[in-house]
Amino acid sequence: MLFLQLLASGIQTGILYALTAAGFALIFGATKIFHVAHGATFVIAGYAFYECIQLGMWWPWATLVSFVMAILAGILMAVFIYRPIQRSEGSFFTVFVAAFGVSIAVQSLIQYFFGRGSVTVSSSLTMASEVIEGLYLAPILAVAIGVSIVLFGLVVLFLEKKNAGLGLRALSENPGLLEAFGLNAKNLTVLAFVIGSALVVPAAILTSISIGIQPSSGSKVMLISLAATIVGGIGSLKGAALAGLFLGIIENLVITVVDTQWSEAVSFFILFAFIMFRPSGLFGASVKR
Amino acid sequence: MINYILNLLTLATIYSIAAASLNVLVGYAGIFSIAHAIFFGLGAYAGAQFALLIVPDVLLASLIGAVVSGALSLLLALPALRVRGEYFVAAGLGLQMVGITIFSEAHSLTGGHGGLVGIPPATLFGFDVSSPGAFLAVCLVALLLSLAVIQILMRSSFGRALMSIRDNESAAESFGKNVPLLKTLAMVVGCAIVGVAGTLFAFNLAFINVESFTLEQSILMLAMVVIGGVGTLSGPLIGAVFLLILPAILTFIPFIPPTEIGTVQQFIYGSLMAVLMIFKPSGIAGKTGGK
Amino acid sequence: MSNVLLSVRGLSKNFGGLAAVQSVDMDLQEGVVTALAGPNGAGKTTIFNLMTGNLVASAGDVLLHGKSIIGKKPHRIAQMGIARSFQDLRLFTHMSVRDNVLVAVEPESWFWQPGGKAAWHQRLETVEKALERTGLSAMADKRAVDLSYAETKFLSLARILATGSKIWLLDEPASGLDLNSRNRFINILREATADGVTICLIEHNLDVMTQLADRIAFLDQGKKLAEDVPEKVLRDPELIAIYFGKSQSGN
Amino acid sequence: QSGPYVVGTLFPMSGPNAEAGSIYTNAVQLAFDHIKEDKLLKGNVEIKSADSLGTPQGGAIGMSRLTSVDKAVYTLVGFTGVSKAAAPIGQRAKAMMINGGAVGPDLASLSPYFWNIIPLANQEVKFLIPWLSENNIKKISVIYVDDALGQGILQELKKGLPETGGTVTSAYSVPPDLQQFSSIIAKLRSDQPDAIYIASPNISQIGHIIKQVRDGGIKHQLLTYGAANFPSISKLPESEGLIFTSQGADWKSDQPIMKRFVESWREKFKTEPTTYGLNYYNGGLLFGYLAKGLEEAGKPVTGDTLVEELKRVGKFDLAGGEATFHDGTVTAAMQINKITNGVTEKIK
Amino acid sequence: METKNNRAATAADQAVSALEAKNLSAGYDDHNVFENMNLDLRKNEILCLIGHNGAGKSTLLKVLFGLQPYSAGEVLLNGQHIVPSPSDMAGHGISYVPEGRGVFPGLTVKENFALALWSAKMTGSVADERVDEVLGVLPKLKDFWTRKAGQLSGGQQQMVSIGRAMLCKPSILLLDEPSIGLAPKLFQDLLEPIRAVQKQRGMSILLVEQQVGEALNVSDRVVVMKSGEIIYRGVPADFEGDHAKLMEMF
Ligand SMILES: Nc1ncnc2c1ncn2[C@@H]1O[C@H](COP(=O)(O)OP(=O)(O)OP(=O)(O)O)[C@@H](O)[C@H]1O
Ligand SMILES: Nc1ncnc2c1ncn2[C@@H]1O[C@H](COP(=O)(O)OP(=O)(O)OP(=O)(O)O)[C@@H](O)[C@H]1O
Ligand SMILES: [Mg+2]
Ligand SMILES: [Mg+2]
Repeated sequence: MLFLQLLASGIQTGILYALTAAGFALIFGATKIFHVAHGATFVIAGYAFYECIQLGMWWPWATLVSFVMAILAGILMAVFIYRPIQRSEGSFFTVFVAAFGVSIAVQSLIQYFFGRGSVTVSSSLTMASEVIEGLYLAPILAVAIGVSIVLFGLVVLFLEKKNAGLGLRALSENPGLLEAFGLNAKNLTVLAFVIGSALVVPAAILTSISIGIQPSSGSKVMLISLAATIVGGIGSLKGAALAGLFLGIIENLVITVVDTQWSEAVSFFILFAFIMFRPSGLFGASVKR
Repeated sequence: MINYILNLLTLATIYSIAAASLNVLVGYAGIFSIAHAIFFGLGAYAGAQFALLIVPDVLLASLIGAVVSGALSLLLALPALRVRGEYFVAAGLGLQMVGITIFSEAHSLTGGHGGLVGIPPATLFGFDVSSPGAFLAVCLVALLLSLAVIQILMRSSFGRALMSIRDNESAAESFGKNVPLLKTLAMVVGCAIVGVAGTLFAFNLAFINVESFTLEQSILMLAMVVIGGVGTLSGPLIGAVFLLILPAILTFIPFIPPTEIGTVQQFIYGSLMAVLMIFKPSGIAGKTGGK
Repeated sequence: MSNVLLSVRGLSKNFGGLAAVQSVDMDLQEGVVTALAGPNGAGKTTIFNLMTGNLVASAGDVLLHGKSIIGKKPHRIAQMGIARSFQDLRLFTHMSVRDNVLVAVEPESWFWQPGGKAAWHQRLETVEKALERTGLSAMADKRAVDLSYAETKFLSLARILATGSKIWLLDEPASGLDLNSRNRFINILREATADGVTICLIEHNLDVMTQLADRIAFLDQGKKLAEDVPEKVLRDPELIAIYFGKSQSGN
Repeated sequence: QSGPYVVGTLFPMSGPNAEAGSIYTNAVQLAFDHIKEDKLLKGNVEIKSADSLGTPQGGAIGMSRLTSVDKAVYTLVGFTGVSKAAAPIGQRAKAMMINGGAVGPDLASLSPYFWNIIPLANQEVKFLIPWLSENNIKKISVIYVDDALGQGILQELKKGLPETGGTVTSAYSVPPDLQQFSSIIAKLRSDQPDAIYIASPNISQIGHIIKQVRDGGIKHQLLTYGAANFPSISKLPESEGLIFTSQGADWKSDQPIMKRFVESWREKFKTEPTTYGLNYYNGGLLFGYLAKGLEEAGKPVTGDTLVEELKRVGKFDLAGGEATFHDGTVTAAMQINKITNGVTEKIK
Repeated sequence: METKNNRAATAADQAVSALEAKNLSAGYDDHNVFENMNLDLRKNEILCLIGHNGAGKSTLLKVLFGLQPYSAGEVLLNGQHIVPSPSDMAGHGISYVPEGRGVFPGLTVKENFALALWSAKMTGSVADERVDEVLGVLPKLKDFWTRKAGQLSGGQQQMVSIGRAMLCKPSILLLDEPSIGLAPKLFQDLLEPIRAVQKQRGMSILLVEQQVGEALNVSDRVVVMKSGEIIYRGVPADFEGDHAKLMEMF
C-alpha cells in the first residue's frame, strides 16, 4: 500500500514536472536557447493566479490572466533579451548568464510587490481522503491528470496537424535556411516561447494550490525541467514529458530504499547516469560527438 | 573602512583565482562546467581539515586542496569525454546537485549543514598571516602564480591544442591531438587551481558549510567568466571584481528603506547581468564586433 | 612499380543496412596523385574516414608502409604521417590563422614541446612558409572565422602543408574556388608532389582532376569500378554515362 | 564621545529567508524608535543594515562592512550559518553581536562577543517533553533538516522521551530547500505516530510540511518549535491545532514594556507580534540599557565596554520580564502554544 | 547554342525586366560589398552571374531576396518598387536556393516540401498538384521521398533543394552555386529539368556559378562581377573558346 501511495504522489509530482519540462524542452528544442528564466515564467504565472484569486476573481478568469501573464513574459524575454543576444555573437553561455540575470531580476520584482513568503491558494481540491484502505488520494490528482492530458494533447495536436510543428523542428536545425524558405524565423521563435510558456501555467496553478509558491520557487522548476529535457532526449517533447513524470515518480518511490534526504539527489543521479550511458536520452536521436 | 576593503579585495582575489581556473575549462578547453563550486568546496574542505587536524599552514593546505580537488575532477572528466555542449552542462548540473547532497551528509568530513567552525588563523612557514593585509597579500601571490601558470600553459602548445579541441574536436584529432587525454589534463589543471582558491576561502572565512558551494555559486563563477570575457586572461578577474564589488557598492545607495535594500540590490544586479550580455555579449574584456 | 606507401585491402563499411564501401583495394604510390572519383554518395569520404581511423571498418585492412594501422586512434594515425582535409573544412574557427597552422605543426601536445628555442623557431618558420605559400601571410593574425571563402580553403591546405606529412588525403579541397584561385591551388599541389608528397584527392571538378591526377580510381555505390590513368578512365563510356556526363571537359 | 552610536543589522534581505529579515529589521527599528522617544540616550543611534543573503559568505562580507566601514559597535544577527561566519569577524573587530533568531545549540559558545537573546532549541524541547507525557503523546515522528537545529532537537527528543516513556518512532531528514513532501507523508501514514515534530530552520518549509501533511489526510498532532510564531505559519489554515513551544511571551501581559511593544507593533505593522520580533526588539532595548549605563559611567561605547557592561549588570528589564544570561545565552521562561481558530494561545 | 535562337522569338519579352537592382549598395558591418549596383533580370531568361570569390555575388542574391539589408538604392519587381523580405518574396513567386546544402537534414524530403508549401500558403489539391508537377520533373525524388534529407548524398540534397524551390511555381528563381560538391553529370541532370520547366511556362533565372563552362552553356546572358562592380555584360558566345578572355575577368 505504501508503494501505491508513493506511486500516486509520484504521479502528481511527476505531472507538474512533465508540464514544465515539456515547455522547456519545446523552447530549447526549437530555438536552442537555454531558457534558464523558464522558472521565472512559472513564478509569474503562479503569482498572477494567486493575486487574481485574492482580488476575488472567478477562477477561470484568474487562470486566463495567468496564461496571459506567462505568455507575455515568454514573449518579452524572447524579443528583448534573447533576440538581441543571438543577433550578435551570442554564445551558449552569454544566453545562459543573461537568462540567469533575468531570473534574479524577476524574483526580486515579485518579492518587492508580493512579499517574500510562500503564498498558497486554498482549495478543497487538495484534501485527501481514503479511497481504498490505506490509499489516500486528493481530487487534485485527477484534476492534474486531466488537465495535463488535455493540454498536452492540444499542443501535440497543434504541432502535428499544423505545419507549425514542422516549422519549429526546422527552426532548431537551421534558422537561417528557414528564411531562405520564405518563412519568418523570428515569429516561429516567438511561437515556441508562447507555447512553452503556456505549458507551465497549469503546473504553476496546481503548485500554488497544492504546495504553495514563493519567489524562489523558480529555480527548482528550471532544474527539473532541464534534467527531464536531457533524460527525455533533446528535441523530444514526449520524451521530456515522460521523463518529467518518471523523475517525479522515482523521486517518491526511491524513499522506500534510501533515506529521505537523498530523494532529490536521486533525480540528478539519474540524469548523470543517463548522460554517461545513454546520452541520447529516452527518445532522442543519437548524439553526435 | 580599510579592513572592509581589504576583506572585499581578498574575496575578489579568491574568486578571481576561481574564475580564472574555470576559464581554463570554459574558455580554452570548451568544457562547459557548472559544477565548479563543488571543486571549490572540495579544496575548501580538504584545506580546512588539514588546517584543523595538522597544521594551519596556508601553503601546505592549499597544496592539499589542489591535490584533492584535482584528483576528484576525474569524476567530471568522465562525462566530459563522452558528451559535449548542453549535455555536458546537464552532467555538471547532476554532479553539482549530487555533490551538494554528499557535502551535507558526509558529517565526519564536512560537518554537514553545520559546517566546519573555527578554522585556525592562517600561518605561512610558522608566521601568522591572518591579518587582513597579510592574508590579502597571500591571496594576491596565489592569484599571480595561478595566472602565471594558466598563461604559460595556455600560450604553450598545450593551450593551443585545447583551443583546437574546443573549436573542432575531430579536426584536432586529425592533427595528432590526443583529445581525451588533453581534456582530462585541462580538467585536472582547472580543478586543482580552484582547489587552492577553496582553501584560501576557508581560511578567509574561518567557517565553511555547504551554503558556500551551491549551484548559485557555480553559476556566479560562470557569470564572472562570461561577463568578464571568455577565453581572455583579464576577463575572469574583471568579472570577479565586478560581480563581487557591484553588490557592495549597491549597498551604499542612499534612500532605500532597509527592508527593501536586498530586493533592490538583487534587481539591479540581475538586470545589469542581462543588459551587459545584450550590449557586450563577448564580455567586458572580450573582443567585440566582427562575427 | 614505385613504392606503395598506403594501401587498403578488402575495405568495407556498412551503415546499418547500407553498404557504403564494399571490399575496396587501392594503393597510393609514392609521389603519385591518385584521384578518387565517383558520384555523390559513392563512399569516397567514407574511405578517407576509414583510412584515418575516424570510422571503424566493417572488414578489410589499411596498411601504412606495409604495416596494418587498422583500429588505431585518429590522432595516432595522424602522428604517423597521414594528413587529411575535410569536405566541410573544420577550421579552428576562433583561433588566429597562424595558430591554426601552428597547431598542425605540434603533433604531440604536452605541457611543453621538446627541443627548446631552436625547435620553436624552426616550427615558426615552418608556419610562416606554409602561410606564404598559400598566400595567407597578410592575414596571419585574423581569426579563421573572419576569412573569406577562398581564404578558408587555402588555410585548410596550409595546415596540411605545415604538418610535413608525406601522405595527404584531400576531400574536395578546391570546390567553389574561382578560376584564378583554382589555378593557384593546383600549382601548390603540383609543387608539393614535386617535393615527394603522395596525394589522394577527392574532386568533382574535372579541370582540377585532369590537371593533377596521375591515376583515377573510380568508385560507385561503394565498389571500385576502375582504376587507371586519366585518359583511359575519362573515355570509358560507362563511367561517362554515370558520372562525367556528355560535355566532358577535355580542354 | 556621546554618539552617534552605530548599530548594525545583518539579516537576509533577499532570497528565500527575506521574510524573516524584514520582520527582524522592523523589530530593531521599533526598539530604537522607542529609545529615541524616551530620550534614553544622550547620543543618537544610527542603524546600518547589511544584507547577509542568508549565506555565510554574505554574512562575512556584511559583517566586515558593518564593523569596518560603518564602525558598528553592536550588531544584530540572525541565521546559523551567517552567525558562524560573522562571529570571527566581529570578534576580530571587537564588536558585540546579538542573535535573536537562530536557535542552533552550537551557537552557545561561538565567541565572547556573541550573545544569544533567544533561548536555543534544545531548551524548548526540554520544556515540551513533560507536556507530551502528560497528554499521553508517546510515539513521535520527526521531520528534520540535518543541521545544528534539527540535530539538537532530535537528540533532545531521543534523550528525553524515553525518560517519560515515549519514543522517536521515525526520523526523516530533508534537504533545507525541499518543498514537496508527499513521499514522506506516505511513510508517516504507515508509521502511525501520536504526533509529528517538524524541525526545520526554513520557515516556508515548515509551512509546506504542515499544509501537505494535513492535505494528505493525516490528522495527528503536529509539533514544532518557536518558528511557528511567523505569520506565514500561524496564519496558515492548516496550522489549526498546531502545538509549539516558544519562549515566554504573553501578549496580554500588563508589564508596561511588553504592553508598549505589543501595541506599537500592532499599530505600526498591522500584524500580531511574534517572539522573533520580540527578541530583536529586546536586542535593541538591550543596547539602549548598556549604552545608557556606559554614558552614565562616562565610558566610551565600544564592543568591549558593551560586553563588560552586560556582564557587570547581568539582569535587564526587557519586554516580557527580567532577563539573565547564561553561557552567552538568555535564559527565559518557556511556554507552550496552541493555534486555535487562527489565534495563538498559550496553553502552558 | 540553340536556346538563343528560341529566345530571339520572344525578344519583346526579354526587354521587360522581372527583377531589377537600381543603384543598390549593401555590405556588412564594417565594409560595403558593392555600391551603386545595377542589374536586371529580364522575363524568361537565364542570366548567368560569374565572378571571383568574394566578388559579392551571394551578397547580391541575398539582398534581392530580402535576407540581407541594403543601405541605398532600390529593388524593382516587374517594374514596381518593393522592399524585399523573404516571406513577401516567396509570396510574389520568387524562390531562392542558397549556397551550400539548402535542406533541413533532420526532416524528410516530404517534410522539407511541406515546409515550402506552408511558406507559399498552398494547401489541399493545389499543393498536391504542385508536388506532382515537381516530382514529374525530378522523378528521382520519389525514391527517397520519406528519407531524412541529411542522409542523402550531396547531389540528392541539391535536387531536393531545387525541387523545393520550384514548388511555389516561381516566376523568378535565384540559384547560388548549385554545382558545389556535385558530380558533373548530376549538375547537368539538374539543369535540364529546370530548363524544361522554363521552356514550358516561362521563368526568369539568376544563376551564380563557378563552373563557368556548364553555366554559360545554358545561359542567355552573362554578367561578370569583380570586387562589387559589374565589369562585363554580354552573351555567352562572347567567351566561346576564349578562355583567356574569361580568365582576365577574374
Ligand atoms: N555516418 C553515417 N551514417 C550513415 N550513413 C552514412 C554515414 N556517412 C555516410 N553515410 C552514407 O554512406 C554513403 C557514402 O557516403 P560518403 O560520404 O562516403 O559519400 P561521398 O562519396 O563522399 O559523396 P559526396 O561526393 O557527395 O561527398 C552515402 O550513402 C551516405 O548517405
Ligand atoms: N557574414 C559576413 N560578414 C562579413 N563579411 C562577409 C560576410 N559574408 C560575406 N562577407 C564578405 O563580403 C564579400 C562578398 O561575399 P560574397 O559571399 O557575396 O562573395 P561571392 O561573390 O558570393 O563569393 P564566392 O564565389 O566565394 O561565393 C567578401 O569579401 C566576404 O568576405
Ligand atoms: Mg564526400
Ligand atoms: Mg557566394
